Amino acid sequence: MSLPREQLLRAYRQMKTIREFEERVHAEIMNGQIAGFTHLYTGQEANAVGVCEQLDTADTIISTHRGHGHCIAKGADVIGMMKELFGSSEGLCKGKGGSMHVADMEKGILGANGIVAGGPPISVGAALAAKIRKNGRVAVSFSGDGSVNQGTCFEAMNMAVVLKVPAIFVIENNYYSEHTNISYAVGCDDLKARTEGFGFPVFVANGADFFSVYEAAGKAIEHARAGNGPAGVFAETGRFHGHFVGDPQHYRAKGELEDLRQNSCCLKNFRARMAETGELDAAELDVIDAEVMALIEQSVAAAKAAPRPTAEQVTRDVYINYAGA
Amino acid sequence: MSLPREQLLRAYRQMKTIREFEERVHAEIMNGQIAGFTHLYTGQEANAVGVCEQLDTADTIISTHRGHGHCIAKGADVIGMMKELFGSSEGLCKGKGGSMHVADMEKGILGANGIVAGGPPISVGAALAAKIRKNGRVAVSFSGDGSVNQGTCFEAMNMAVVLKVPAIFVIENNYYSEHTNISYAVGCDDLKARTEGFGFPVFVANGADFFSVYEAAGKAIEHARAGNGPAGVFAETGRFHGHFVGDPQHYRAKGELEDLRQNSCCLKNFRARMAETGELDAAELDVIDAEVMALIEQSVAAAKAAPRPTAEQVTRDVYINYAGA
Amino acid sequence: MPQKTMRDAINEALHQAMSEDDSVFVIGEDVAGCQGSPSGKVGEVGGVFGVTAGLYKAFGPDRCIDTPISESAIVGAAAGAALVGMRPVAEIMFADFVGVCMDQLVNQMGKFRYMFGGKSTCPAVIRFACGGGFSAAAQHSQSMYQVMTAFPGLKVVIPSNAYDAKGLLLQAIRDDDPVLFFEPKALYQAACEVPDEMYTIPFGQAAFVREGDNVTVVAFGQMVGRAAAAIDALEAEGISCDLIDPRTSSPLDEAAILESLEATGRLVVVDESPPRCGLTADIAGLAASKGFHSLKAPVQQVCAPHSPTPFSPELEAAYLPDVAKITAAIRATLA
Amino acid sequence: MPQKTMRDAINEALHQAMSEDDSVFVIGEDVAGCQGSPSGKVGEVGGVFGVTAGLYKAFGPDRCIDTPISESAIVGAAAGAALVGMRPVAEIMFADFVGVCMDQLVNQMGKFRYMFGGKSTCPAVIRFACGGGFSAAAQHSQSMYQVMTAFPGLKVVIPSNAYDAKGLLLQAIRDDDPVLFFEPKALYQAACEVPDEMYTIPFGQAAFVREGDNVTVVAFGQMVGRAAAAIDALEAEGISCDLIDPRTSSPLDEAAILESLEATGRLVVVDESPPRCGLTADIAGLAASKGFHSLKAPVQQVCAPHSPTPFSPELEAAYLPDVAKITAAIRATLA
Ligand SMILES: Cc1ncc(C[n+]2csc(CCOP(=O)(O)OP(=O)(O)O)c2C)c(N)n1
Ligand SMILES: Cc1ncc(C[n+]2csc(CCOP(=O)(O)OP(=O)(O)O)c2C)c(N)n1
Ligand SMILES: [Mg+2]
Ligand SMILES: [Mg+2]
Repeated sequence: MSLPREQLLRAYRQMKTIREFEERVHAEIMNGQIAGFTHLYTGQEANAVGVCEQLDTADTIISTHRGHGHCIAKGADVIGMMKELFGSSEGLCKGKGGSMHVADMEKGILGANGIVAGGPPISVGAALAAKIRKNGRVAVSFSGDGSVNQGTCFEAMNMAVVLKVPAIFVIENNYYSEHTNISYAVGCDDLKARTEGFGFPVFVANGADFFSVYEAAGKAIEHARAGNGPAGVFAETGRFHGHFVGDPQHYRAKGELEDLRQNSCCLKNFRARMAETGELDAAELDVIDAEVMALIEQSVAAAKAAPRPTAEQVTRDVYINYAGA
Repeated sequence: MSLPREQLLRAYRQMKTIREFEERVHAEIMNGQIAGFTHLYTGQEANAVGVCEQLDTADTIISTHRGHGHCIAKGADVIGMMKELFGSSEGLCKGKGGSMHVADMEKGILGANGIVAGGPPISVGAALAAKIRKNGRVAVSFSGDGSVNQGTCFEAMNMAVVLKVPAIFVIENNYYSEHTNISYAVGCDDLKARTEGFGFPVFVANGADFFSVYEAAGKAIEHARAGNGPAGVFAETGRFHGHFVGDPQHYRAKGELEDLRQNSCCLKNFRARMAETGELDAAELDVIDAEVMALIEQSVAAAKAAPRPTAEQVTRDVYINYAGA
Repeated sequence: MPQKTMRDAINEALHQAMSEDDSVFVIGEDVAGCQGSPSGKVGEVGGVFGVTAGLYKAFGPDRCIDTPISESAIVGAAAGAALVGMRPVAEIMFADFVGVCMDQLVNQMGKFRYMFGGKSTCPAVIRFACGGGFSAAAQHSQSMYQVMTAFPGLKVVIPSNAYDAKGLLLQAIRDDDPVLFFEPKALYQAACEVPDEMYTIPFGQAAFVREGDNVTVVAFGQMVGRAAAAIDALEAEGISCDLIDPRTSSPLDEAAILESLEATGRLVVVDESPPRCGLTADIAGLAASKGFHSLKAPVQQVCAPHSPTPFSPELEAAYLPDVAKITAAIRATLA
Repeated sequence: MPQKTMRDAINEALHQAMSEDDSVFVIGEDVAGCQGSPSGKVGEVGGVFGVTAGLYKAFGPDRCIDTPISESAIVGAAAGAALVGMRPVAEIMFADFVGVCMDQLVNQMGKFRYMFGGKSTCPAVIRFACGGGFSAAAQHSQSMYQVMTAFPGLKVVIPSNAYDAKGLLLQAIRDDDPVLFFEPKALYQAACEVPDEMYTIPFGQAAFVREGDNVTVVAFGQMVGRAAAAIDALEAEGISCDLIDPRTSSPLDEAAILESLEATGRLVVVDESPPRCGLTADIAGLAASKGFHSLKAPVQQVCAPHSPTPFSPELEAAYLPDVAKITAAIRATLA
């Protein structure tokens, strides 16, 4: 499969942006600059980008607690996101959401979500709206290997088939739910088959390879857009950090992380393929790297300089305030 | 398969008892003698009896809103049950539970349940206790073709596999959940396969044939007792009444009910087989019929004569009463 | 003016809202009915309480949508559709079933607007049949609206009559916040005058069902009628009461209650839910904090005891507040 | 006496209860940790807050059980095991997640005893980490105990210090009713003197954290410490307060509150949950109904506003009740 230059450049830029955003967020958390619970997407970038590169702005996604990558891939403003993580009133959610609730309705981002498997039922609703409106949109929900065991995820999958809506269930198997391996938490031997048992096709991808995800997601999106009901993408991937920042990662095998960073890096893989096919040359990608680093630097500077929210904002964005109770 | 005379007689008596219990309850509801929401099991008797005949008292079952049959099959006192349905303080639950909450811990009956798929997670807990205690018990949960779409049911199935507990999931497919056909509510084409996808064997049965259910349930129980984890029974069956008493049953095909009562009656089928094999002769079964009719008659008489609960009982069986609030 | 039952008034509101605005649709279990059934009579049911009758025939399969028994997916579907501009009205058969879709209600739908910095709207309505009176026992008789009132971001509506039900539902459908609409199932058959045309009743505006001088009585849903009966009977003794039906437990019309209390100095609060962290305590607390200087006597809370709902008709009758208990409470505030 | 954090006190209680009674086991997400992982270090985690540390190594896989992310199945498993005689202690990581297991908590576990005519016991304990203070935002900061207090059949415990946490948890495990045990996560590191031996604290018995004459302050969980700080600072001005920590929101020690109120005539209630149908309103309502004749001033409710919990540290600080707000409320009751 080969893509137009512009798209290749854009895909790489998106993955690199997510990578550097997350690495910088990690550093800023270590510096005590970012509060709250933050889950980093480093290592899984190709999944978000491979899917979202094929979505229109009007298509929707809904994400998880590990949402930065999905949001950036779907077009969220990086500076607005960084401001949000820093808790500024200029953040995407005015500092009220934070890492687990980054959202942007204009970009079709129905939000990161702090509740495991909170998203799939909502995505079915967005897909139902598309079906009723006959506007050709699709609704993508991202799930992890752990969230697929939550009742709401199963309900959403069956409901999507029953209502024959253009919902796409992307399952990113990074092998762990917090400290538990998928081999324990998913009782059956074949999660893809268990998922297909609900009555829709699931396309498998290598989550470390942008092109593999792009291809699988393409099939799923085509299936859904064509009015054939839901479809799934099942990608094997790995996260390069702990579940949360500070996770001792007792569950890792010796050398597991090094191996992941070495052999399952979507950026390395992308560059290797470009070198091989000659579609892009390294210099072009180096330029993107530099631009991305500058953007991230700029976003952090902006976030640090951004105004802080004030007390009276606490009771805004809600329909009533029972003051003086 | 052939069973000892005693067991054959008992199985027939149990099915007949359920049948007549339900038919009489139907009549008493029509007479306005029984209040509340009542769901009748008529037509599905072979399922409950085929399973429960192979359970010990210490094994547990948990039932559904359509629970009378399961409770009787597991050994609930028919008179205590009738008193409960009539709302007497001498009922199995002192008149506090009613049809949807008949229970008897001593008999291993963890209760009928008014919440669709409320039971399976609880049954996993009873099975977990059996595994921890290593006492060889199994825990059976009954589900309908509609309840299998509830998230709690999926969670319970996966959890049972993960914990490898002796939980048995009996799915009675009577083709309808209230007014909706399984062909609509279950998105996939093969519910048995979807269920097996969770990682345990499911044995198929004809729910109108006691022997078929007995055989399938036997395999499931053996599998679970042997420490191989959960197993399932999938039975095709039919209810002879509406979802609830008074249901206009718009969803039925013309002649569907007549056909069910004619060709899917477990009592008829049982008698036919006995006539064929000569294991029991009709006269013996007629005697049982008469005894059952007498028992049901007695239970209704007792229920009508039984004491009514009094106001002060409202605040009993709960740990505190914030009186005079 | 024509008499209509609460069931018919709600049904009419749904028909009118769906005709007016094609972004409105209904979704739930058997809201159409007979899907996939051999009879082919799809749409014959219209909900187990008949509230959505005729909508399938009038608006077709895309706007009257049956679902599997998956309440989390039903509420989620409504929430998601609303986030992208639809105005879904979902039916959850019994209020007790909030238990199986609580997260979608309180952590998702109810929090979007705030979590997302006020940049989203979620104009979804979730309808529930609530309350006691049917010997439906512990899992089919709860109010639940008092529990949902605790969650910021959700508006909570409890109509006590057919007229209010129509106007409040039309308001709920046009509202840009998620609204939980609790229909006391004991009142579906209760009729009153209901105009044929569309009208809305604003949220946070209590109704004065009775006006009087001696005692302020606040009651919700099914209890409003019982409170009115108690009050009317006391008229003969020269006891007159304000009867306030808040209609929406949140937003709550605190001003109406406090103004009445200022005039009467005596407060009785009636609700069919248990006492703890419920609406009788909530409004008694309002009086203690914001109406203290008006209070001349202890606030009387008339509610269910701290136990689940019993099945037996005698027990349920003793469990629910009735005219006698309300009457006694009114007398007690005057003692 | 040795100083222990609340985390260690709870952990110690679990070790002791499990040693004493082999029907006690723990179950939840990562309560052991590393199940199925290539490192083979099963048991290394002991819960995301470390509260169940060491239990896997001490009691093995049958009594320290990791689960998939399936809260309904976790609570159901505890409920079912308890119905057949075990004494499970389940961990639900964050109290906010009651949303995904609400039915099993309130319609199942909480109602068995009553629905079954008092013929069953369900001695299960469900532990939750609750409350704000971590910039964890709207879905990871809720109290939820006020909501659960509304459901008859469930006992609700909220320890405010390590000593109480140990004694209350041991009581919860021995209790034959289902108990919801809410651990303010902001207090896990807070230490105080905790005896090594086993002891229990009875439910429904409030603690008098401070004793005084002028004002009765009732506070829950994380707010007890803040209330104590406010009260101690006011001592200098000659203002002395009773500080009552109910420890269990249900059963509630009404007598302790009413007796103190009789002496002081002034009441401040502090909780970190929003105002509607919460514990500040509940106890203000108690005062209005059962303590009216003692009341000399409006009851002050110090609680969060009616909005979800915001993320930004500044916003959360303004959202939660603090010493300044509590101090102002105490002064206000004396004004
Ligand atoms: C309902 C619920 N239960 C538990 C949690 C705590 N939690 C947050 S992330 C997580 C693991 C999710 O694993 P997975 O779905 O594989 O996603 P990943 O973290 O690997 O991206 C858990 C248990 C939660 N947020 N919500
Ligand atoms: C959580 C929940 N949702 C909906 C209902 C209402 N309800 C009661 S029985 C039923 C249909 C169940 O169908 P099935 O599982 O096939 O059992 P059957 O009635 O056929 O025995 C429904 C929707 C309920 N009791 N609980
Ligand atoms: Mg994972
Ligand atoms: Mg069925």
